[in-house]
Amino acid sequence: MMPLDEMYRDIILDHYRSPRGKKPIDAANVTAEGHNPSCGDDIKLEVEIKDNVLKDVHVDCKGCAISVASGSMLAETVKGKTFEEVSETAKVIRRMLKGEIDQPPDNIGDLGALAGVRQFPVRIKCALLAWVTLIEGLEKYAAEGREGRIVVSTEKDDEQ
Amino acid sequence: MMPLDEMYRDIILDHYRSPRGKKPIDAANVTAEGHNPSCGDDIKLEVEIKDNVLKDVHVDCKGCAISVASGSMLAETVKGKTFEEVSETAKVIRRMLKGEIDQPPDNIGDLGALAGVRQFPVRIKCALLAWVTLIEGLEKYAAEGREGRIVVSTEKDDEQ
Amino acid sequence: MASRASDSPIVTVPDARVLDVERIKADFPILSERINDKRLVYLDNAATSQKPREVINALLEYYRKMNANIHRGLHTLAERATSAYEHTRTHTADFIGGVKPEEIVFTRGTTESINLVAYTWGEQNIGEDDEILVSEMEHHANFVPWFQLAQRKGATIRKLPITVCGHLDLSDIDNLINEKTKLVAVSHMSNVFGTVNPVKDLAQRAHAAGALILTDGAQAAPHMPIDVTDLDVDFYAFSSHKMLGPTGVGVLYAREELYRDMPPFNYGGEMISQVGFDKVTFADLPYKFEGGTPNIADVIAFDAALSYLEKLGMENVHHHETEITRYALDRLSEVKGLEIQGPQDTSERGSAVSFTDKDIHPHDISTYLDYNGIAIRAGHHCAQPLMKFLGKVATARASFYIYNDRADVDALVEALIEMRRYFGV
Amino acid sequence: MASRASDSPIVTVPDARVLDVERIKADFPILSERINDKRLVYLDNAATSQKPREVINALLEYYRKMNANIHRGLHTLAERATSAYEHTRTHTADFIGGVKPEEIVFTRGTTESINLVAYTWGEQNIGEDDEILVSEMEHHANFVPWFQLAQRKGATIRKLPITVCGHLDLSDIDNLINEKTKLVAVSHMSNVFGTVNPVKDLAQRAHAAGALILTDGAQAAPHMPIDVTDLDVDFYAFSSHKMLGPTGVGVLYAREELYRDMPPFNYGGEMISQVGFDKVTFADLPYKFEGGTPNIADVIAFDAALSYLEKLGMENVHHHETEITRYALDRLSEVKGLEIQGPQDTSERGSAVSFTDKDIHPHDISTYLDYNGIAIRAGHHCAQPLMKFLGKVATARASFYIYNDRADVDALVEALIEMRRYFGV
Ligand SMILES: Cc1ncc(COP(=O)(O)O)c(C=O)c1O
Ligand SMILES: Cc1ncc(COP(=O)(O)O)c(C=O)c1O
Repeated sequence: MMPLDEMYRDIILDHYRSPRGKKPIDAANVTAEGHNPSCGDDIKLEVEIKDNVLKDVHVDCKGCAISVASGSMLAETVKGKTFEEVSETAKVIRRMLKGEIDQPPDNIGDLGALAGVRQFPVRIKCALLAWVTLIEGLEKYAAEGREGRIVVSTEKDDEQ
Repeated sequence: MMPLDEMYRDIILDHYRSPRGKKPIDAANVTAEGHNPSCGDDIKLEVEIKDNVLKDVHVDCKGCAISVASGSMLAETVKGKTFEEVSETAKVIRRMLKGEIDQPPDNIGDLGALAGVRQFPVRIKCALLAWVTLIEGLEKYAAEGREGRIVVSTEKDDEQ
Repeated sequence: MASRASDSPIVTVPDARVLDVERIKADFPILSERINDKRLVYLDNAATSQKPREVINALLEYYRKMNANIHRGLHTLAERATSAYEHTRTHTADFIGGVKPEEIVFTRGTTESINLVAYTWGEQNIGEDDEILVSEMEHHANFVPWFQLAQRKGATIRKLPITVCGHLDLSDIDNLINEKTKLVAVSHMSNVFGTVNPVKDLAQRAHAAGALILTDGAQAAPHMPIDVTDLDVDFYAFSSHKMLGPTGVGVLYAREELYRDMPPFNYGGEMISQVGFDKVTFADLPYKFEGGTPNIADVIAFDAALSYLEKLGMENVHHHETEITRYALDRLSEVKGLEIQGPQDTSERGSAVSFTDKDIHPHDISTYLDYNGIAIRAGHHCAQPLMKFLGKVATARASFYIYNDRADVDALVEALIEMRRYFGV
Repeated sequence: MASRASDSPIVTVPDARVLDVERIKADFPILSERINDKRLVYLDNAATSQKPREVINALLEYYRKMNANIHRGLHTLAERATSAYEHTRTHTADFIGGVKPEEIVFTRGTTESINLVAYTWGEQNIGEDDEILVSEMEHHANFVPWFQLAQRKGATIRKLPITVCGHLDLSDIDNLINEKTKLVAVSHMSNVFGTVNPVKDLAQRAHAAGALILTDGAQAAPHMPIDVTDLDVDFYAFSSHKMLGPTGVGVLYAREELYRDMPPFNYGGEMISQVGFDKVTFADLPYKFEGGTPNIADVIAFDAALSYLEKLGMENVHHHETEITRYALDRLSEVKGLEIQGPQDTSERGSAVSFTDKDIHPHDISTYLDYNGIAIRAGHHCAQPLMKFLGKVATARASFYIYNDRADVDALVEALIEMRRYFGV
């Protein structure tokens, strides 16, 4: 496969064309907004978290195929997981994208399809945007330990 | 003569070692201070001017051989001259230093010795400092048309 | 790739207005680079231009033969460097219509030039209730400094709106420029739409209302003849790196009277007259605005960029770009799914062409094209207010310069068509 | 002149601390220039240093292989340029003691670095009745910004005096740093006396009084190992062009917490997060302080300068300069009529040696020496308060670097002796 095809796998393009998690949710208690200043990608995540478990997620991403697909896969993956499990997944994805893990681990399912992005360093932050935003939102929620809507805005250009 | 000797002629070094116009004057009605910011040369001129004629001049210059010699020659030259005559001399010296006149004209006497400076472009402003300062002082005096002490400070880096 | 050209680029004989692009290409070493094993088709000129051998050699020459700190030195190297540096100042003054050398201040770029004006003239002249009129198509460099100044001062930013066709909307201009207006901030050429704005007309209106006008020439100066006196602008800012010159050099032109009244910007060496614990006085123009060791080497090499452009002739440069832009607009309009921004009439625009694909995000367009050796830009182009107006987060932008030809446009168009097949849309 | 050296400069084997100056000289193309038909003896290093082939080649390489605007681009060239640019940031952070990359901001030079602090931290933190303590030996770059800030704010500039031997006079330091003091501004090494100041001690005193300390490292960073964490300074500023790097690049180090609270400096592209007519938010560190297209090429080439110095080893550089300064002080003291400024003890000083001749003005010294191929500086060295203290309008200054050897000192001394004969004094 040529590198371009490794990034734009069918599975990525499928998530891009019909992103999951589009349905708004009512009982959200974490709202996190992420922004990628150098590209203009924008993401909005709404999460209902209860007893440390992510009950439901809504993802609204305006961005490129990679950021939208990554957000869509996030929506598919995190539901029903604990905060710790989600953090762990985020870490694994980051290490995979940075090339610190050779093979995508089995236990992240579709998300392994993001591995091809690592050959395009400037696009890594597109793949990470949803995850960075989610984790910041959850951490802030955990730190402030209260119910209610929380808005974080992450502007980290993590991979520069 | 090698260029260095053309700049540092005996006549220049003589003026440098024993500058003329050192005696303070009492009836000064123009005081002009000149400063060369890039080298630190400082000059103070006091002039007694009456009926458009420069009666007496006092020159106090802290600077290099060229600026001190130039100031000293100025003191020697301008006494008894009219404002117009002095302006004319200043113009001639400037043109000579800029190489617009080939030979130093006869009627400027010792001042012709400054011609060698033109081979050292960065030193031209040293040679001009006294003259620029004098002319600014006289012009301001003429423009404001009143008796009394006038202080101008010229910072022009004329030859840059 | 073009074959190695002889000495200098010239215009071909039959029609003096037509650039010999083949020869020009050969003057730019980077154009023989291969990207992903394809020939480099560089269409990101609005971001920065490539540099001809003459400019690169000027840098070499400087560091090999005259490197020294300027103005302060009395030795031979310092004298060489100072005179070359000041020569560029005079050359730049000539290039924009023959202004006085002391009206040219060297900065790091357009951004610093505009910030300089905001920090000096702006601090001194903008007060509460004053208005600054800023167009909706400005690059952030000509927006954020005014926004922040207004915030500090309690002044008001008014928006000079734009039309869907990419023009300034002048329908309400008589209200927008009024007795409260202190400054009109407008770009000479938009980096997104390519639109050339009616700066001369706006200058007249501003002056009639007692306001000044600052023109961001970052996109205009590289591409067409500039005469700031004819335009009658008060401030004009542009960047060396977008016009064949090195990075790290910008220009600010301002009328001498304005400079005289403005306080200095960066304080330090070179910009002072006398310094003591009791009192500090400042140097004359333009040194007052160039505190510290300037970017000596790059200013000196910028001279070679100006000479290169003059050899081609700015009229010819402009003519060439009009031609290539016309061709690009025509050919891009053949591509299914593409939406092209900005004026269609090449008499109203320069060579920055923004577009979007209804199915494919600009980032994906850029990555796909890059894989084919074609460098374009995708993003908000530092013009978020304009993007908001368009209702887009990003566009793709191809921008042309003297070394681009129809083959480059063809490569772009073919890749875009191929791309749609690739993404299956 | 030295013969053409092999690949890279290295230290000789027998004593690892001794630089192989012959080989180093051969790395600097300009040192084979002839000045007035004499070999160039370049002793104006405190003004700016010369550049080794590696640095010049890095510029070439950049313009030939990766020139593009950074951060914004998704194409291959932009990626190459961005990663090289950010690599230099990390390298610089390592060079000054291993700080965080985001604590490094690139500016045009020391002057801009200090002005940045004055315009941002200073505007926000200096108020009426506050005191800024500035030493009497500061370069104008570390004096005028504070003087002007104090004027704007109604704050007070206090003078940290100096002694006739060229040291800071710390006898009254407990009064001078007091509860009103907000900032201590002091150079790490004087560009006139060569004195290395007790920065670490002053940092402790400043912090104990609740003040910050800004250190001007323009003369120190090129010449000795720097560890800003060990020094415990809050701000540290220096210039690429004085340490083998290109012109147009400066560095500002500040502690991350300080950067976080400081407002931006130049507003424009790259330094924003979101921009609208209603609201503007800013990017993260360090981008918030690098508005506009930076001096990309020169920052990238600065990396090669750091590598060159590291290959030599900053300890060895320092050792070499101590040796050559010792030799210069000894030999200059033989010249009749010469008065040498600054500490005599080379453990307290660097390689900038100022002197005056009791009969011959510094300008004339400089012109005479230049005629013999020897480049020194004459003037107030942008340190007028110091000059006032000395009661002089100017001094002559010879300053040494890695490519200077005893033969250069000998040439200087012989010319100075000859000069006195020439002027008949
Ligand atoms: C001690 C000191 N501080 C500051 C500066 C200013 O540096 P720059 O001109 O590179 O901004 C210099 C050099 O001129 C210097 O020697
Ligand atoms: C219209 C316009 N203004 C200003 C700028 C900023 O120029 P620079 O980044 O060189 O400061 C640019 C380029 O990015 C531009 O296109």
